[in-house]
Amino acid sequence: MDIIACIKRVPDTSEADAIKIDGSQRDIQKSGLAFKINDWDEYALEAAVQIKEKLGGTLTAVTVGHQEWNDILRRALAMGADTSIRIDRDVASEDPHIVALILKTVIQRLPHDLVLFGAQSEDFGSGQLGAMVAEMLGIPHATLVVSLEAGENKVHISRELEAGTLESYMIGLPALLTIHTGINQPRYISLGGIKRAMKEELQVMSLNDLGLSVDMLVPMMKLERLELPLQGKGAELITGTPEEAAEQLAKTLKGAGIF
Amino acid sequence: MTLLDYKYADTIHRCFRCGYCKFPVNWMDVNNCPAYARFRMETYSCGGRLWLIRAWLSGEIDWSNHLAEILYSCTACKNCEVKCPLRFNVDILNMIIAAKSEMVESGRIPSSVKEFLENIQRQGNPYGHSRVKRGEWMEGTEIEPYQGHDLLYYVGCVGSYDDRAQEVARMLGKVLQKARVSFGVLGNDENCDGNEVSKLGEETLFEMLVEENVAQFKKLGIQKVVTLSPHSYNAMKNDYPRFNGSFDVMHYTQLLKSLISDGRLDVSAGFDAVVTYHDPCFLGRWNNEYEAARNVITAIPGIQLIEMERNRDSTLCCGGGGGNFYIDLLGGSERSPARIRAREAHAIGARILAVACPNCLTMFEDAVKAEGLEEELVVRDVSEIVAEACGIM
Amino acid sequence: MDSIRQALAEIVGEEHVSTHPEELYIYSFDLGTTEPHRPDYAVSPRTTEEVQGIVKLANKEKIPVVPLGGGLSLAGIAVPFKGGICLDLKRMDSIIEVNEKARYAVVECGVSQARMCSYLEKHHPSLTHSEPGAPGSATVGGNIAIHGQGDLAQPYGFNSDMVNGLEVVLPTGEVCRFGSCAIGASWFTLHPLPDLGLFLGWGGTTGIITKISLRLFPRKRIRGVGLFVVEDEELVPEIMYKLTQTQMAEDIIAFSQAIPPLVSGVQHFTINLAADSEKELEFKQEIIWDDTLGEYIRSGAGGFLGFSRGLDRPAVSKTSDWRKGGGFEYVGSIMPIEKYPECYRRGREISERHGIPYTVLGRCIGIAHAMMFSWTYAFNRADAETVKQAREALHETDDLVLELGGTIWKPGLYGQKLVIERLDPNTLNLMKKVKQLLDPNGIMNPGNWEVSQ
Amino acid sequence: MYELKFDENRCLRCTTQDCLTKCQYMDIDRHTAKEEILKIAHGEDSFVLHDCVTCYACEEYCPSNNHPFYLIVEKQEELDVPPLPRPLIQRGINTGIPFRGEPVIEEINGRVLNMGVFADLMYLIEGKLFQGLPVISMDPRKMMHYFCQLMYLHYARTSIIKERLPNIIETIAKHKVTEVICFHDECYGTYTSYCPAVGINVPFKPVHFFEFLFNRLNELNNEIRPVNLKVAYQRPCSSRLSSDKLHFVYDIFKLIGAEHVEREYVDENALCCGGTIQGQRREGSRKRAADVQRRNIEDMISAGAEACIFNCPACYNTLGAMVAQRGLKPIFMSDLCRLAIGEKPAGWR
Amino acid sequence: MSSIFVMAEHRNQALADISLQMLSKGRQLADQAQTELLAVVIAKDTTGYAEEVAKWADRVIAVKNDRLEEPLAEPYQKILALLTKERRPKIVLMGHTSLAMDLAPPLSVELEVPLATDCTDISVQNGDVIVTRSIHNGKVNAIYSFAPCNTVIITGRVGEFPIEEGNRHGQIEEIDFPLEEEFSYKKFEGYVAQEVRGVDITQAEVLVSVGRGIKEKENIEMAQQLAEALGGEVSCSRPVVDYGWLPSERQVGLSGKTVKPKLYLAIAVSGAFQHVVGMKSAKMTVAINKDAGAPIFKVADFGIVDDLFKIVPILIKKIAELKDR
Repeated sequence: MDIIACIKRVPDTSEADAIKIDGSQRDIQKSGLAFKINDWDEYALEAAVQIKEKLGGTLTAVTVGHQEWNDILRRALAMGADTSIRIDRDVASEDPHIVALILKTVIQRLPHDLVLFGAQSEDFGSGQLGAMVAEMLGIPHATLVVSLEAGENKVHISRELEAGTLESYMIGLPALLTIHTGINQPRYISLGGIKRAMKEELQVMSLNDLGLSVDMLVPMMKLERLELPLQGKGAELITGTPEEAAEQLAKTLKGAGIF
Repeated sequence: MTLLDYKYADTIHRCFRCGYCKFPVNWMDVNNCPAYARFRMETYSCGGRLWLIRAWLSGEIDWSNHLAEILYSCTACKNCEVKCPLRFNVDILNMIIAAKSEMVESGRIPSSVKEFLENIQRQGNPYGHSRVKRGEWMEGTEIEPYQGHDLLYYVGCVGSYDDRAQEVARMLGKVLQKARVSFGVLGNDENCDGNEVSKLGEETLFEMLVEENVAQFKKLGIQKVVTLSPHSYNAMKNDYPRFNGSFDVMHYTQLLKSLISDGRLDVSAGFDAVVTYHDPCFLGRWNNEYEAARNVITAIPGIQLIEMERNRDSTLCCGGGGGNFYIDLLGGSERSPARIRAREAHAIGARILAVACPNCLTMFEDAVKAEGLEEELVVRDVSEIVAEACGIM
Repeated sequence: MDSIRQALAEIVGEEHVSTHPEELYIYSFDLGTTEPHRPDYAVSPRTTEEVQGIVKLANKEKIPVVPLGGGLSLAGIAVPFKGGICLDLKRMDSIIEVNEKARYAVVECGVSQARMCSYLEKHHPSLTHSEPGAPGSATVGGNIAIHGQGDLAQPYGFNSDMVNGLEVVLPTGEVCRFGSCAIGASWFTLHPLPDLGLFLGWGGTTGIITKISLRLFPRKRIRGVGLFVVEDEELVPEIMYKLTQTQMAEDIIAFSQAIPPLVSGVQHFTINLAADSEKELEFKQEIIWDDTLGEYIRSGAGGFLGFSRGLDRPAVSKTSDWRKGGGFEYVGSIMPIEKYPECYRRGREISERHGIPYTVLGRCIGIAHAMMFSWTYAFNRADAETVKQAREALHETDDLVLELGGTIWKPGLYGQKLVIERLDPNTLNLMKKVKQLLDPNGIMNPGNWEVSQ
Repeated sequence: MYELKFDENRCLRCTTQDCLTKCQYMDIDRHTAKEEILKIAHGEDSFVLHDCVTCYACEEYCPSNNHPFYLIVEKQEELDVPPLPRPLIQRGINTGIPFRGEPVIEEINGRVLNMGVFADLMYLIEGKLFQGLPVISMDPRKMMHYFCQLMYLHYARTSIIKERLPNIIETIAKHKVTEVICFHDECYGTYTSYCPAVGINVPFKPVHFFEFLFNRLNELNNEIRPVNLKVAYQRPCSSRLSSDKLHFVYDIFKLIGAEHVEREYVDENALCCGGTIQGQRREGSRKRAADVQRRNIEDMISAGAEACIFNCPACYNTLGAMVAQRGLKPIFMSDLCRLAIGEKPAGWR
Repeated sequence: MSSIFVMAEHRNQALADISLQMLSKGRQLADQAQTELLAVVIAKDTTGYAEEVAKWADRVIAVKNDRLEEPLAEPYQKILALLTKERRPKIVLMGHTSLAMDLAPPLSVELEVPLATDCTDISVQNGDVIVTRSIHNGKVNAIYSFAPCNTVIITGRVGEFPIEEGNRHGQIEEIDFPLEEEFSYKKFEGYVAQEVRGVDITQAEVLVSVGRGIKEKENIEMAQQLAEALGGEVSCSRPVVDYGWLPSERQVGLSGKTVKPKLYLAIAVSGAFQHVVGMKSAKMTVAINKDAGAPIFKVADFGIVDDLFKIVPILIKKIAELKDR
């Protein structure tokens, strides 16, 4: 089985309690931010590796981004990908249509029984890229996949709906799935593994290599500006030593007749 | 990996499981292996671990999360090595760490360990807090960034990020200033010392951290280092030289001891308290330093130092070693080592449980609360005790 | 979800029952040569009530229950041959009472020998118990369940002779008490109530001993070991006899072993002396070394190797490293002391035949009433061939014990078979009745002492 | 066969008879002394053969280096007057038997430390003092291939020494060693005193352990901090074979600021640890040993010593616990040196 | 401006709340832009649904077909593509639901029109559509405009758009849609409801809810104790279920349960919107979290910025004390 996993690199903003917007108004200040592989994509990779371990075949990791994005490809290789391809173009904040077009063009050229995406990204979280690519490739897809059983020419999956229900499908291959968190436990990537991956070669392609040109990439959607959300009324903060704070809270709760 | 490729293939079967490894040297209590004391199943004793590792590598049992948790519940406190009567005892921990390494390489480790290591890969600290916040602990102090001072004051991850440990990091800074010690810190440029990383079996990550740190120290012309944490002390003293990073490293209790004996630090004000001292594994069993902290404490007029049954090389680990202050596989029970220890300190009538390690500090702070002993027993770092004795707080 | 596991968890708490392969693996082993058998559940109770609950459940469901102490018998007595519940009793480790004046201690079965020693040293420095040679993790309960002996065997006999009272959970779940404690009095004596000695030495096949009242003895201020050595094994019985005649020694052991060569081929005595004053010590030393053993020294037949103060903790587990293999097992026997020379010679032959460095030891029990003579065979856990050799040697030794007119101490399955074959039919018959009466469903440590087969 | 070089004429010419008159365990006048030593030389029985505690001292007392002690033990063997009971001798003989295979020969082409048979004392040779110094064997089961055998003097079994020693020397030589630093000075005495006395050739240069320590300390001079201890020195019997090196004891003490206390049983008058005495066949040996030990320790204490410094592991085993019990710190010389350069003495357990 | 489509979604014989939210928003936009609002209902039998959505819509297009038993992306895509081509709405609006995630992207590709997903605000300013999306864990808002085009597809975030009761009686136009294609390559096999073993958290008066920050399965015990002290139950956010620390039945949020307790005490819950939508109607919300910037503090009434391992044990004790008084 030939598998392709499309992955993305995102800033780790969970820690930054004050995100600043940069001069362009269209991006956040990256200084001091650490970058990582997109959470959902890590689950997708793990799923891909597990299928490969079970059924054999190849696993190719693909990403679209500049030089620095090599690090997530190295993680992918360390995790079990055989080859990795980076299309050298910064599309982080681009219209998903454009990214989808680029990815579709790459995937078309590769053998692919199964294409896996993360269900969404931690930064922009549009959650639409995978399904777009599927449509462009003309292959069936399912998003928000939370369980996955791969056979030779079909996959049995269930996807997550609202309110704790799932729906299950049998999908013929080739197919594209977007993977949700919790479907597996992504393995740890040791630094040793990454170092070994350093030795492996990364394929880098330009738009031209793909027969694409900038004027073919017309955005239909434009990011006007970023804004910091207005602070809502917010919580009334209880301060002091843990002792004092806890006591105060307990009193408040009692006051509210909770107990 | 199979048993054949395992570095200790010719040794690991030599454990007879006689059970000595569970005892403290002085025999006062049979449960001095923190993991065994917590779970009381043979699998969690040192011998149990060694047999399981062998069974795993020889294919008798498969990897499982439970197996991984059993290995990672080892806090590397060295009690087993000190107590084991057999000749291979010097390698016991290496055998366990080598097995952890195997799990790390295969990526199959408990989720909390995974998080711990990924956080260090990404942010240089186990909490995953941002690197650019590492220096925040020193806000509002006059502690200087290192530049050509006599001493580098290396704070470590816990001291840099844990609120309670931050207080101690600041307090030690004040004490050193009071003694007119010429020292500086690295602030945001400080990086994880790697001690726990190596004990968790992530050898390559450890090497990277050490190489970075050694390079940085050399670049800044650092020769003498004083560490807040015995864990940092252990790595820098015993492991860094392998990466030609031979620095003159001391733990802060050793520095305070000489500052007091040289009369550079005046603790004569003193104060009255009944104190017991908990030996941190990485100062005691790992580096044979049992007296420095005691000398410091007893130098303070008014303080009565009383000993717990298990002291010095018989100390019971707080349960925070081997990354467990974060991955916390020993927590959540009245049999958690830290809580056992808190009760022990309370039982002998101590009012202050003195620690010399930020990991022990955070473990015991929580334990004392969990035991509801806040009224009778407070956890204080030796530096705080000294600070009070010389009127800083 | 396994309903029995559920039920067990409700009795002892989720954390103290396991069906993980890891626990089942570890609890399937004895440290000797016995083949492992996996239990279905590993359970570690804290109280008599919990033990009771587990046994009732097991008896209802007809699941085997295998009580486990330190797991150091080495004879495979706590291997779950028929699966079921492995009951790790080491959490039952309270020292309930020590009576200074009446010299006894009431303890839970899982109290380790090490804890017992250190506790008495700290809280009752004038008292001691008879500490076995096993590693300190051996338990008090396990030791009396197999008729163990300790370092006071010479003056006071078997540890199981030092029992002042027992609490036992019967295989059917009732909790019984024996001795003065049974009538609500203190735990100070086992006699003179009608004797129901149905548990000591049964290796946990008739019930689970949960509490023990153990006799304590005076602990003198100075304790030490003197070493005496003779070439001629024929001298050992008479020397032992003479030593016991003085009634001045606490523990008398004769041993010989191939490794290190230093001690090979000669017979060593370790003689423990205790005294409350230098005067008393010198007096005893004079009586023993000069008056009793002086003749051997002067004739050149025996040599005094000095007296050192303090008792070294036994570290028998070192034996396990002789073949760098983490294993040894021994046959223990109870023998008349005059058999020492033959035990030594025949044992040495067996060892040499199987290519194992010989190790033999005879500990005097009582005033030369008997000795516990043991033949130890080290093996390499990682080398099946050496394990096989050891196992064969052990079986030959079991045969030897009976041939020499001794009895096997805590025999494994092979030894039990030999003993049962030779048992007086009426005795065997009574044992059957007792076993059936107490354990109608045969759930207690099955495989061991199966007299009813 | 190796012959002891004993020259009767030297005894005849001797005016002092120090060998026996100085003996601390026998009270002998000059006249008797000459008689008895000549009897012994002629292979006749003598009470000396029966009463000798084998303390080596006469080897040092003899003004003409005529090896009275070697003579005594050779005759004890010849006339079958074993000083010890048979089983002790048997044990002793067993001790020297190497077990578990042949030695592993690695060419060293330089100096090497020989630990003799003291496998369990490896912890004593850690730290700066011993950095980079190769050890000829550390395998407890093979070290007997490096055991100097001289111990058998106590057992009156020079025949065994002569039988085994040449092979031992050969084994050591196979390592292509130039200098052999002898951890135990019995070893040193073997090569510098016994071998010449019986004509065994030694193809390497033995170095006395204390000489080595002294030189190392000088190299590390700037790290030395005075230990400020009042010390007594327990001189072992074997050091009687290398009196010329005794001064290193005091040189070291001086160098590291240890004060050697004024006492009676010192240098020539040093007392035996009693280890061998207590096991001897002779009536009352146990008490005799106890008495020697008591006097020895009393002397250290009344001289105000805080620590008893050991050279010989056997002395340490016999006396260590006893001096500790009397409040003196038992400590090996090498550990004292480690203390002086700011290391933690491994022996302080 | 041309019309606005709202796709009305239904599950288990009921219109989804989100659809009513979208209808309300659609209505508002249509009124502003003086254009008509068309509600599209697709079902095997649209009766009931159609009448209901008609309260908001000017017109209801009720698409019926026996093969439309379940709401599946493929047939929906065919139908919506057809209708859109035919009626050229300016906006096709739907809720950002699991169905929309399957459906909207391919639809936008097929129609070659822009797609803005998971929007928190939508407005029309002189004919141009402007949307706001919440990015970087709700820490930043992104404002988008669209290149000139006939139609934009927008999916709206659950819970961001209040339901305003509709008062219209839009006319219902029924289409019996002939569905030729077989979607053989993708076979629907049915629904799997997660079995509820333990408690039903939706019934709990008090919920102590734990997030990723609880760090270890063992620590759940502490939350349990707190819940017991307050006479409540323990619930959690998604990661806790992902790690297998608690069963999914205890999960609060978009893909979990929606709860309305008297007290919702969130411990180490960051407060991602997927979680918040499940608990925002709690009467009282308290948050304990180390990260002062955690979004949960925006929705909470009271907050403590500190380590839960420091606070919770004390809190349990204090509550016990106050109880006794």
